[in-house]
Amino acid sequence: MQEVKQKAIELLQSGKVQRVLGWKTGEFFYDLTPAVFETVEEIKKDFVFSPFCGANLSKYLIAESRKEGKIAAFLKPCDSYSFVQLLKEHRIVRENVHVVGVQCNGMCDIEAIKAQGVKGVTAVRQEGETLVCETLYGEKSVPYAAALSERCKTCKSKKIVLFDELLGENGEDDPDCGRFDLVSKLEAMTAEERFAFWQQELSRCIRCNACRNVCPACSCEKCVFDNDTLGTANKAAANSFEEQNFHIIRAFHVAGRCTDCGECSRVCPQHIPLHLLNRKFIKDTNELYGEYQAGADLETRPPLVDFTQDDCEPSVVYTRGGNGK
Amino acid sequence: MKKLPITELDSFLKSLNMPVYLPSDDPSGQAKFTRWAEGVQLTQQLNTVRSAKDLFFPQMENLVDFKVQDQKIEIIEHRNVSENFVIFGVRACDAAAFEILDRVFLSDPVDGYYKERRDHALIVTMACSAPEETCFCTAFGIDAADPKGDVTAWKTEDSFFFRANTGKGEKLIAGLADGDESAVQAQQAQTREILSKLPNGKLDLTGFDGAHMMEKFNDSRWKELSEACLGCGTCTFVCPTCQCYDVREFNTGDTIQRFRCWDSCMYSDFTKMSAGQPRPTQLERFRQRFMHKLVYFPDNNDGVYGCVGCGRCLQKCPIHMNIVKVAKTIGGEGNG
Amino acid sequence: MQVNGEFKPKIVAFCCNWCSYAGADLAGNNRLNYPAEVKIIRIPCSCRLNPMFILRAFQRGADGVILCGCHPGDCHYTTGNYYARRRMTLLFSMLDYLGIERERTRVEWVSAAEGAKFAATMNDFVQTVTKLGENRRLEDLRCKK
Amino acid sequence: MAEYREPLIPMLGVVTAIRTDTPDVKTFTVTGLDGKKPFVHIPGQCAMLSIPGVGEALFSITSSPTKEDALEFSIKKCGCVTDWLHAMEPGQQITIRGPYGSGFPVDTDFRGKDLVFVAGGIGLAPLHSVINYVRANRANYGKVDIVYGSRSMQDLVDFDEILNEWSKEEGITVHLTIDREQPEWKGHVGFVPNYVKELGFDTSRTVVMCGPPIMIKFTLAGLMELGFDKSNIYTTLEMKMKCALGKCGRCNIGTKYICKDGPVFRLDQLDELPDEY
Repeated sequence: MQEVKQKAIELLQSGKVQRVLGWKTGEFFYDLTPAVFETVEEIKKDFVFSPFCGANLSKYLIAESRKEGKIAAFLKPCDSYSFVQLLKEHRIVRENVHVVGVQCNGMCDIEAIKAQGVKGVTAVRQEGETLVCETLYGEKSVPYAAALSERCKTCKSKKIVLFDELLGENGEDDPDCGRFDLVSKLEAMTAEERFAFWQQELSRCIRCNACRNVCPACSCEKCVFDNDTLGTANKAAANSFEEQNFHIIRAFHVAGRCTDCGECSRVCPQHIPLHLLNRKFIKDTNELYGEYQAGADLETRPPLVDFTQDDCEPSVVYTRGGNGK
Repeated sequence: MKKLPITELDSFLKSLNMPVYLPSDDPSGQAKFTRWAEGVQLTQQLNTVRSAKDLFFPQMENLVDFKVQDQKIEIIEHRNVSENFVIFGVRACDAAAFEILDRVFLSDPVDGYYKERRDHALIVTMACSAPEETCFCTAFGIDAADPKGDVTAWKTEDSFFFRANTGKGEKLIAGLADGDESAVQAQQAQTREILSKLPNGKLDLTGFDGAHMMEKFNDSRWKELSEACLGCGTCTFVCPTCQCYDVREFNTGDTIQRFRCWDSCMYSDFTKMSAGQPRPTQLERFRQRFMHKLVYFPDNNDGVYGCVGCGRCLQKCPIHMNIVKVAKTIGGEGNG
Repeated sequence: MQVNGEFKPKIVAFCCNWCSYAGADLAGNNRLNYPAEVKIIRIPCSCRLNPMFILRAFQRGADGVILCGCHPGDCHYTTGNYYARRRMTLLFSMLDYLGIERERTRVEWVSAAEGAKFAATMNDFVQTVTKLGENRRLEDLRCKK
Repeated sequence: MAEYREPLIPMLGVVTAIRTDTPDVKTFTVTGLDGKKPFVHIPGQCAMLSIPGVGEALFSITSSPTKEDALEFSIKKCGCVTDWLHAMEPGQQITIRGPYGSGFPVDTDFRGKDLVFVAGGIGLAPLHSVINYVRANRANYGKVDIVYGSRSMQDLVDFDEILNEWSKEEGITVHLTIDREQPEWKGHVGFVPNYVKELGFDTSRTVVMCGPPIMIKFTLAGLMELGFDKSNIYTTLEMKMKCALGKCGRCNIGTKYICKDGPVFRLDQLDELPDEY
């Protein structure tokens, strides 16, 4: 962890970059904020890299890479997929970014720790496979695996797909991560059960737009849901239709471009498993149009801007998966 | 002081003979204010994800309908007259937030939709016994061990204790048996011990007042504070005191429904006009939210801050930027 | 919509300008019957169909939505319907995933010469949707009278 | 005391007459359904007009309170609601609520003063109300000078009234200007800020100003140069509004709400507010 901070200082000192994009300390050990550092002093004082650096930094590079000077960005495997996807869409000025790949052992989530019944956590330390939490009510221990954020429990890849330099070792894809298990489980349910499941989940939506605004794939200058002139603007979900409408379209608009970084679910204040919508599209495209991982490279055509003459017909839906009826 | 065994809560709530809303866990395990019915359990969690403001100021409500035909317009008012209802288990912070909302909605001109619900509500607050590290209600002089409301409740191992604070509250718990206060006092002492140790409990807000408005407004550090802000509305929507709203219309094909819904000053379209945008970047929008809570609101409201220290934004902000960080960065030396 | 106690579905048919719309015309010219519940909306190409159009149709009271376009390979714009085919497959699959009856949505390729196919398709689709009954899972109550 | 009305629920009004002033400004006469004036206002106050299904927007009331039978609104076509208003025919019902805002201090601070009105383009709308109020109560005020400029002669709002009524009244001097030369225009040519400086008013006078932000900015600089005191200069602000009741939050600037505490502000008051308008 110290190595990352050292690298940040070194890059700035050597003049290789003018700014560094990383994570900044907060009030607690877990509330780290993405930040741009411009001086070594700032980095020494506030830069951190810890198991609580969940935030994906790639999206910030859309704006940052358009500014003057070069910026160093520390990208975890997930972030690197988003970065490549954004490059592919010509949203990032590549020359202005110096990518430092950092390996990740799975990021922790304070809400996962709290879900274990630990209250008032003020500090943690890792002891082997255990997180020891200092709390207002004494010390409590949580297995590291239980503290992992939901998406990290089914990590698709530890591979950093693009970097200018690498800290630590690069990892590999994990095709057996089981990230589609829950999707399959839902597909196997009856339509009634699925409907009930999603009603229950989506009805919690408060339309805060956090999922949209954090998503590296949602990089439109103006979102269709903010567009008053089109009549598609939608500020509060009045009923279940509008909840469904927003989430179907949100997921559809990133279909074929979503790298499955899981930020949408991480930021949802209501813990709606939004990644299950995105993963459904990923699973479908994989099954129907061949394996495709968004952000894995700069060349492959994304499934929704591609076709073959013998693609399946939409009627395939009537007979696919689940018992449906 | 009245006492009620925990096991008899259901029969007590039933005996009230009016709708009761209490924080209960939904199937996803999160607490939210739910209308009580047989089988709805009071949550064990400290607080709800959404605040209790929903019950007075719902995320969305219809104001009035219109029917338009040629040059004629018909106005259809359909005011629901509220019946009396009870909000059970409101925490001290949320209860304090009602007073802040009152200053907005009940000041002239009075908002009738809000007032109607407010007038018909009976608030039973619930003292905290296990605050989280994100709590900082003490910074605003709120005593989580002894909240306000029509009735104050304490929950111990096996019993609820109730104290009426108003005539309305008196009536509500009149039928209960008397109980001994010592258990409550013991719990309060324990809670206050924890409250005194809250990491942000002594947040220093000196200097956040009308006199320092321009100084705070022009502070150069708003840039670094706001740079990571996503411009989402999470902080606003989970906040118990945020009250900005939008008035919009929906055409059902038959009538035009004019409704109001929560809005967020963090959104780019909040102040956007055909003539221009007075807050063009996220910096201005971000600054507005915190300046409003910490400077503008207290200056207009006898020094009462637009924050109650519930800690929801500390827990929920996707990038973990929050009012505590703002106050410590822009604010007084007392924050070390 | 209930008419005399009998359920009559509202069907929105998005038809591509170059093939299916002409196909519908041909069905009319040939005096082929298809139910009056089908409301046709002409679009320049099946590829123009934004998924939001489909959802909006359901919101506004449609019980079924069907998209008709040129046969794959015959698109007036060469490739439009190939893209539409992928998009609709994914969208329909998503609707199914959310528990919305999968038979409420359909894509059918109808050329300008296939007036009979148009009428038959619509008859069949109306029948299917009638069996499903009213759209309850993707409805906006505000728009129901 | 009138019957309690929910402040967010409007009442119905009828547009009884529409006058085309310039290519993009029309003046609408609005009465209640009973044919009477919907409410009494102070010059400078505003009202929320709406067409259900199109939207609601805040407009300043152009007519003087001394006009007994109706309210008038001079409205420039520039957005959704205004486009719709411009397209409609007399007899159309609309919804109206108000009056909102503080208005000009016509019966306090303005009394006995020599006044200078400075307006640009559609900025004449709120001042029109004050000017006619002053004319109706002529004895209460001193000298009046009106500096009004627009892009062209065709863009001068209320041109007939200015020529035939205001200019002919004793004690009122009207100074018109247009931005660019026009063959049929015999008057002054040039921008308002420069014209104000050229005219060089006495600094003891009270200035009331409304117009595009850029005009206000440069006119102010000119007035400061002439030695005017900020407490003698009034202007109006504009922000997006939804409720006009000081609750919905979007017109909040510093400790003020434009809809409630404004839209009229004295310059020294504005100096104490963050520059976010």
